[in-house]
Amino acid sequence: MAASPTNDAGLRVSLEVEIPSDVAYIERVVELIRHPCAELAYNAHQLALNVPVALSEAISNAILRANNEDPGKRVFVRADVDALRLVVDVQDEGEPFDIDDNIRDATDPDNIEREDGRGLFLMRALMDRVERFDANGAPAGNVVRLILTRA
Amino acid sequence: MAASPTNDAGLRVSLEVEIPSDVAYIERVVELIRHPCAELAYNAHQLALNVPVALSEAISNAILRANNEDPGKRVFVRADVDALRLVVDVQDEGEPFDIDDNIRDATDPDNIEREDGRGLFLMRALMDRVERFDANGAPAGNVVRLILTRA
Amino acid sequence: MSFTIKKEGEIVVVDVEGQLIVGNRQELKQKVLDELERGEKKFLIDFAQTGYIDSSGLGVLVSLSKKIREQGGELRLANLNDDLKTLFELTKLDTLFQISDTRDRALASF
Amino acid sequence: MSFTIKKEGEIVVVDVEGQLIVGNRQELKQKVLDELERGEKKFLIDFAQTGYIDSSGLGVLVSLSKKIREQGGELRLANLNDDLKTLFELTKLDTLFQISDTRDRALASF
Ligand SMILES: Nc1ncnc2c1ncn2[C@@H]1O[C@H](COP(=O)(O)OP(=O)(O)O)[C@@H](O)[C@H]1O
Ligand SMILES: Nc1ncnc2c1ncn2[C@@H]1O[C@H](COP(=O)(O)OP(=O)(O)O)[C@@H](O)[C@H]1O
Repeated sequence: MAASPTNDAGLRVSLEVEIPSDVAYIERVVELIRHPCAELAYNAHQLALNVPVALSEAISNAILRANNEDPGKRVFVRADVDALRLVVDVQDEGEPFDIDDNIRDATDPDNIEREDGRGLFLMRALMDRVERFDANGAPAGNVVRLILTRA
Repeated sequence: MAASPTNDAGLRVSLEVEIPSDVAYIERVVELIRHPCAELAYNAHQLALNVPVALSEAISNAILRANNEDPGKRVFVRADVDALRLVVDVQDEGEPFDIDDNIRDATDPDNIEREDGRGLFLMRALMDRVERFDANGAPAGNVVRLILTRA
Repeated sequence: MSFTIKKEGEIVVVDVEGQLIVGNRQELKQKVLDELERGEKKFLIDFAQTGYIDSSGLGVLVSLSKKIREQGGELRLANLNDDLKTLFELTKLDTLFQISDTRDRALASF
Repeated sequence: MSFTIKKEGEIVVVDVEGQLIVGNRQELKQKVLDELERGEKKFLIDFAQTGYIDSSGLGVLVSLSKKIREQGGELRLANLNDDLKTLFELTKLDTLFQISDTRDRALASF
């Protein structure tokens, strides 16, 4: 169902998804968050590129880098979507990491043939802002926040 | 994208939607809540009948019966969905009403040609449980809770 | 959501595309009443392309059926899928309406 | 999500249906490496039916391209939609791969 733009202004959606540390869940979490963005008439490129790719990167880092696929650890994804912007928090149960220490230019000739290391680069390229802070409250962990203004 | 049943067990989705008291929003709220149920592989009849109809009834009562379409009043819809069940709370800003006082048999010959009065009847027929309680905290209002076990 | 009206011989056929719910039922009501006022007597509503119907959608069908009968006309329904059939059975509205499985059968039944 | 492999003449053509992401990239890698081991040299990956690709999907393409080159073979890509093109441009991977607009053009380019 297409969103009717005249009614967007009043609609505000919050979504929380909790998953085990298993990459098999990523695609569905992406779908769950993309859907309200589609209802709110986010632009086709944001729906097909920015949102799914950046989200998939943040969730897979939480599962693989922070939680080390530990089946006892979980990933919490919270999204707030309205007609202005999408804010997604991806929370893991891992050790703190320094996001500013991880600014690698994936397009540098030295890096271009690397298999890994494009995750944060893509999040930064595809979102308006990418931040990291400590989860407040149990369980401890990182929160990676992605912010995208609706286009 | 179809849900993969092997992975359902770990997935838990909470959704909150806030809308103005305008029936034009109902269809989109229904869609927003139906989508995670579809991701969690709820059965086709629940997705096409039970969920949308019961939800649409509860939201339209909140808008029309409780909030009287007052543009200053809002409706809050919270849904928790997992592989076991869907719980939806529809909260209005209206005066308390007695849900047990509103048990009209819509199929009674005296009622069958009435234009209205099938809302609560359908919610009860299509959900496993329908409850009403006072919203706790501001704003005051009714919460109508719908519970459906996944089939 | 939209309602498409066309004439098949002397029968007014309405296709309900999408939902029939509180947000759009007045539009359906008005369209059918306009035809009734123009002197039309035979009405078929086809639900082949319908999603879900809520209680106020059902209410509009009930009240249209009454108004049409009062003018000596007839309202018939066609193409309810399994879920819509269940809805009509739950509310016993399947006893109030004449419902056909296909549009052709409904058209032939007048 | 699935990967379909077929031969067109002496070219191994892989269709990526759905996403190419961390959850399934190993499957693509293994399928292509199996063909490489069997002695195949010319590979075309067709993205006409692809949704999105994440960094680990891109990583697999980079590493496959290296492995194929090491065996004296060639990997080409076809049918990137606008959003996938943007993804390759952002990462400058459009400079690393030979990319054709259509499958036929890609097949003819070997
Ligand atoms: N949620 C996280 N928890 C711990 N470390 C992280 C997290 N996200 C990213 N990192 C660190 O930042 C590095 C760079 O991440 P990224 O750019 O996504 O590339 P990749 O994951 O392919 O190495 C990771 O290798 C890891 O050391
Ligand atoms: N959220 C609500 N706030 C106040 N009254 C309500 C609410 N929901 C239901 N009611 C009361 O219950 C009655 C029956 O509701 P329902 O069965 O949905 O039929 P209808 O809305 O068509 O009258 C309503 O007319 C109204 O008086």
